[in-house]
Amino acid sequence: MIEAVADRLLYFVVAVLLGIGLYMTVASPNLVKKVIGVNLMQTAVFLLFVTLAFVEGGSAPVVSQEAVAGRHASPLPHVIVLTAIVVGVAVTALALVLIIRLYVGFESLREDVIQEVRRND
Amino acid sequence: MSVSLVEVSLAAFVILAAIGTAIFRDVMAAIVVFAAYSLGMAVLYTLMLAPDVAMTEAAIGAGVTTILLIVTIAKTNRSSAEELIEVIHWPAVVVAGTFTAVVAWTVFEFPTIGSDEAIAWSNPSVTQHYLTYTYVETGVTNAVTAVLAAYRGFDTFGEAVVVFAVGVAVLVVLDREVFT
Amino acid sequence: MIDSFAELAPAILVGLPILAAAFPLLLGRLWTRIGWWISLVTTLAMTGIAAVLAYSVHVNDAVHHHLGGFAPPIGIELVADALSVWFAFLIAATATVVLAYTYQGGPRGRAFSSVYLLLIGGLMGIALTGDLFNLFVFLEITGIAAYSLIAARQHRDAAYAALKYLIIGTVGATLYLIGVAYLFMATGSLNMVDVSASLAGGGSADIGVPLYDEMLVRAAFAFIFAGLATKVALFPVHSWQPDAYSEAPDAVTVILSALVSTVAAYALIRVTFTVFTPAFFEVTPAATTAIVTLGVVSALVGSILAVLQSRIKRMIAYSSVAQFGLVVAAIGVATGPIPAEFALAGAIIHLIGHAIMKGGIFAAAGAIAASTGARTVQEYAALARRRPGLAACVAVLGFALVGVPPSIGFIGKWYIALGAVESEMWLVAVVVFISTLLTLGYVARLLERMYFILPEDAPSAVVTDGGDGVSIGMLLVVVLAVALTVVLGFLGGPLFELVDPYIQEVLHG
Amino acid sequence: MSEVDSLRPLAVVLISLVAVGLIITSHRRPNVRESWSVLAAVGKFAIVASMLPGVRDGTVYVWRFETIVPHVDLSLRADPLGMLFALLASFLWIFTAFYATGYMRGLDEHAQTRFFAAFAASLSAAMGIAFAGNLITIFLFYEMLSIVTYPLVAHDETDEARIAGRKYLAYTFLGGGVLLLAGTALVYWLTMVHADPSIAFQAGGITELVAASDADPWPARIAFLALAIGFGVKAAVMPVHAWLADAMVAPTPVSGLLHAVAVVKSGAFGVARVVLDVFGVDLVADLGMDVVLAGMAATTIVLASFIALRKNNLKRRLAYSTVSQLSYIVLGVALLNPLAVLGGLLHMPAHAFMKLTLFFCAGAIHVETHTDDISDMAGIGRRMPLTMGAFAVAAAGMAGMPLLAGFVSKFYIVTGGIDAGMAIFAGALIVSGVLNVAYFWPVVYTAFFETPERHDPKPIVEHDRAPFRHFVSDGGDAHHDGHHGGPPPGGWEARSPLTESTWFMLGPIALLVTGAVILGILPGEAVFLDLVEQIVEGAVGGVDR
Repeated sequence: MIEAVADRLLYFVVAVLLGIGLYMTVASPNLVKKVIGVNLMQTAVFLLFVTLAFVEGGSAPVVSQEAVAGRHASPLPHVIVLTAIVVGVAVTALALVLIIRLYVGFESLREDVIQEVRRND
Repeated sequence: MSVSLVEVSLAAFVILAAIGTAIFRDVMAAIVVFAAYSLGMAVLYTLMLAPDVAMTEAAIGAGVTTILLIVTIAKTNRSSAEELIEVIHWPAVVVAGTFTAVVAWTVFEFPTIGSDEAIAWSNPSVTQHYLTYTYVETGVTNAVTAVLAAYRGFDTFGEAVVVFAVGVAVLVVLDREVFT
Repeated sequence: MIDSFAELAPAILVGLPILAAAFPLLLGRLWTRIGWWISLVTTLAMTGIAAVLAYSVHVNDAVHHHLGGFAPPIGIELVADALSVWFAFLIAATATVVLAYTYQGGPRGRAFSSVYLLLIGGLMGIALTGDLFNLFVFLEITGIAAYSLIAARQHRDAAYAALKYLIIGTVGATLYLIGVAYLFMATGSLNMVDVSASLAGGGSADIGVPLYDEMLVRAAFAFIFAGLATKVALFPVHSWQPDAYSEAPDAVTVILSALVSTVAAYALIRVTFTVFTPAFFEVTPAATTAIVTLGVVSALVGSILAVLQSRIKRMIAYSSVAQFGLVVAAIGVATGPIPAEFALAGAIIHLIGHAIMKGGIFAAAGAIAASTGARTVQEYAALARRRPGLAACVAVLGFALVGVPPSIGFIGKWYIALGAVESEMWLVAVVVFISTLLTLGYVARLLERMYFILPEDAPSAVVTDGGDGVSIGMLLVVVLAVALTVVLGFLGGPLFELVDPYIQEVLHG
Repeated sequence: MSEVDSLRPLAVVLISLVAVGLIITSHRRPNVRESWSVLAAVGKFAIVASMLPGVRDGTVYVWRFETIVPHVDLSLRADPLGMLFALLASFLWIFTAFYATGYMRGLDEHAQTRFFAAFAASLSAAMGIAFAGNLITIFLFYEMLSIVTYPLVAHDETDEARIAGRKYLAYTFLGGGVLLLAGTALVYWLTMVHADPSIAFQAGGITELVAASDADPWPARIAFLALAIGFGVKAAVMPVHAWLADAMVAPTPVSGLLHAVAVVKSGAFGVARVVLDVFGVDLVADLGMDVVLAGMAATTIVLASFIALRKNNLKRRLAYSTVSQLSYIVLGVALLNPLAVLGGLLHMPAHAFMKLTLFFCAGAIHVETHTDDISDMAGIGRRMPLTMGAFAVAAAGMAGMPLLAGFVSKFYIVTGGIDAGMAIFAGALIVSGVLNVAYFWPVVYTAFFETPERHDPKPIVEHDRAPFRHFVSDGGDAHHDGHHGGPPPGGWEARSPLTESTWFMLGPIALLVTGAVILGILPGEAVFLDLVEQIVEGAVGGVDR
């Protein structure tokens, strides 16, 4: 059991980070913190990809000039993560612009306050 | 694989930082802790043989995202911090805890980290193809660059579109026009 | 000639709107309305190309376009087969038609045109891509465009709806990505066809034994399903949809309701049948049960919530939750132990039909709001006297939604019901029939208001003068939707023939 | 039997749809508008009648359209059974078109254009039901009928009318949208097991269905029940009858044509289609469903007759009479015996003529005197001699008096029931006959042999309880006049048959009651008996009289 966990430690870290991110997204009253929560979830998935690309005793995926297989981490998950990081920050930027507009409209960043105002409309 | 002390301490660090982000009531504090978290992740990525990812995470995750967050706080307000810690929302803890438990449960079925028998690594037509033929086919030694720019250039095109889309989207959201 | 063109067509369909999206901004200085014209030319061209491609695929065979010349699983491919071409055509055609609505009805800015084209490009990418991660990228492009289009209405509630959608949508996309990671771990590949073959024991992974009973694969399906379900707006992750649909500008609601969730549901069909295949569900019957249950619950709860709404756009939005519930239930039925061709046909046809009907109803609601200011069920009182034509259109579309023949709504429902009977999933059959009554509940409530309230009982707060807010383009969209809804209602047989090749392929190999 | 491709069945359906368009466009000129109704009615009847000789010779006129779902095309077939219903409904529409004009103008009703348009559209739907060649097509028109008759039921736009409309829609969609569709899907699925699915009507039943139900009878039973009850909703078979009485808030021509002829008959007709042309009498008997259906029908016949006794509002009493009489048709068909089926089908025209007469009389009374309740009608025979005379004749026919239309059909049902060894169900008819007398006689008696002064307020069976009475008896079009109707002070004036009302209304009444008499005295001369014999011949086997 302990060995099974030790052999997959970072995967468990991923599981925990996903949970924390989800908690923030669901429970944080502050919209900015909700967005951070979403980011947390995303970085957890990045870690998942990076970890599964890893190979014991290997090196970064810089390959030799011959057509010979070397022992390198898989480049494909890295590419996925690179793309996803950029996508993630882009979405975050849009979310923050929306938050600024919401602040102008509702004068609050707390979801409960905003919902209260909307109910009273 | 034997777990190194560095790895364990980094794992502990990112988890603690994540918890800190979640529970600090002061948004500014949460942002700062989140930036530290991102840096921790970047180091972890390096450990996992992903320097490209680590650099990007440091620049974008810890850098750009933090700046964006701070600008947002500057434009809005920094939630008052009479209490240090957020009230814990227990139902959400149960939901998130269940989610974590389910994911953790599946983790036992994962191949061990770094195993060269894991199909994600050993698939002859995908990962092994990239590792073997990248230079021959593309003339680039950095396999990540090759996959990014050549083999899966379409994803990268999509990534560029995402950035462009957000730019235009912000114009729409703020009802602005450019070049007028 | 057509063949060589068809080889390129998928790439053009995805690339064209995205490249065109740059021009409204660049050429904006020349002419204020240039964005609209660029959109029109682009979407018209896309519709034509999609039509040619659909014809070619129908006559010849599926087209696989390898981007950059790298064959999968090394590279990414676009796939135009008997399923995806119809959705590509639906996207292009709907995008063209909705432009007619925006000409007068707005929103109009140049940035709007750009985002509109990006939305279409994103949807097109989802429809045509044959790669699991690439699907994620296009989901995000679509998402970003959709979020900002909702917030194009400069009202604080619209920004709130957009942010809510953004957060739920991003979490959904993240869940999807986790599923992709699991599949990658199981097969080492991202190409849909290759992953599918690998799961069966062959493919590039070539493990030799099927992987269907692996925990990794099952969890992968659960995550992908959960992720796409949020995009489809299935209960209980539907909560963004009523806000998004009701707060968005009217024209945006039309395109959102017609395409965005529709294409997400298409992605669900694609992943379920092309990637996981019925063989997976044979080994994992619990997955079938889960899909069917969620679909059924969504159909019932959505209908009930729709009955309770007082604002028109919210009511129709909840109706979408219910209709997508039916579609998902049908997808579930089709994965069941008894191969149910009709259920899959029902899911696809109802998806397309729902796009037409819902788009039409939202367009009608927008036109009514523009001309009379009426936005609640209350304010629709005696509408038949003030706007007889629009009221009649709403009536036809409403009854079509209930499933009254001849209408595309009936055809979709008939296939779903028949599929449920065919696979002997009696619960689904019962729910399909019960949902008829529930749908009637909210449709009839609206129609009664419109037709059987005497003018003196009608609230006076409504603007009754003028009709200047309605443009020919708006009416055109509504009338076209009504005409299509009815005409397609006579063509259930031919429609079935169109999607039959795909169904045969995925259900019978 | 030969099939001939023909556009005539389609023309029958379309002609009144075209009229709908014309009616709406000429909404500003009432005379033009009403003449479209009449023209369409006459035209429709002419086309139907033109097919009659061919159909009598065994020709089936068929029109086919695109495949709506695999193996099922949209098709209209003018076969004998369809002709029976089409002939009846199109013939009676002519009278109703005139009557409705007189009625609506007499009351100066609102939304007349909508009324006439919906009316014409419902005739289209009824024709579609008559000629539908398969279950999907009949479903299509059945739903269409529900929708276009809804505006007629809710015509008054009062709360009561709206509630009645809602109830009507809910019931008919339960029947159409849910049960019919479910039954159709089941039949499609059952026949799919052995061959290509087939849901087209076949005289004697769909052959593939027999093989399918041999394997497992339960799906077939459920399909039968779903279809029978689905159509039974419109035929107001208990326990799904409740909408009919409420729908009587509609203007009388609606109650007359639609709720005594087109709508409810379409339900009874549908049941006949299901028994004769979908399952076939043999299969129904094998499945044991004949007893179930006959039991429901017999129960309805008796219970509805009892309820009718308690109704003081004339239209409501007529409505429950309709509920009861419709089940005669269902019962006749359910007994599966050739004679009983003959009687049941023959009761379609018989009941139509008589009930339409009765409703038209009730409407004429309403228009002329604003009287709706039987207790207010003492001596009204003096005021409206022709109307009440016709009423008395038709009522006698309803009760099964010899020499009138109702007698012939009931006779066959009872004989057939005894032949089939189900005398107990035939017994229900006898009981109902007595009850018919009990609820119609007081009306006639009150009208002719009482005066307002010498009126015995106590009927044979007590009316509804007082607190409910006002609401319950408020059917009809009571809101148009401030007062509740009833005799003017000093009693009804005496009028001659020539001046009692407008000939728009009296003409149809006189002609219809004559028709009812002809059907009774000379059943062989009216075309219906021959047609019904032909149907029974094809679907059940020879009639041995």
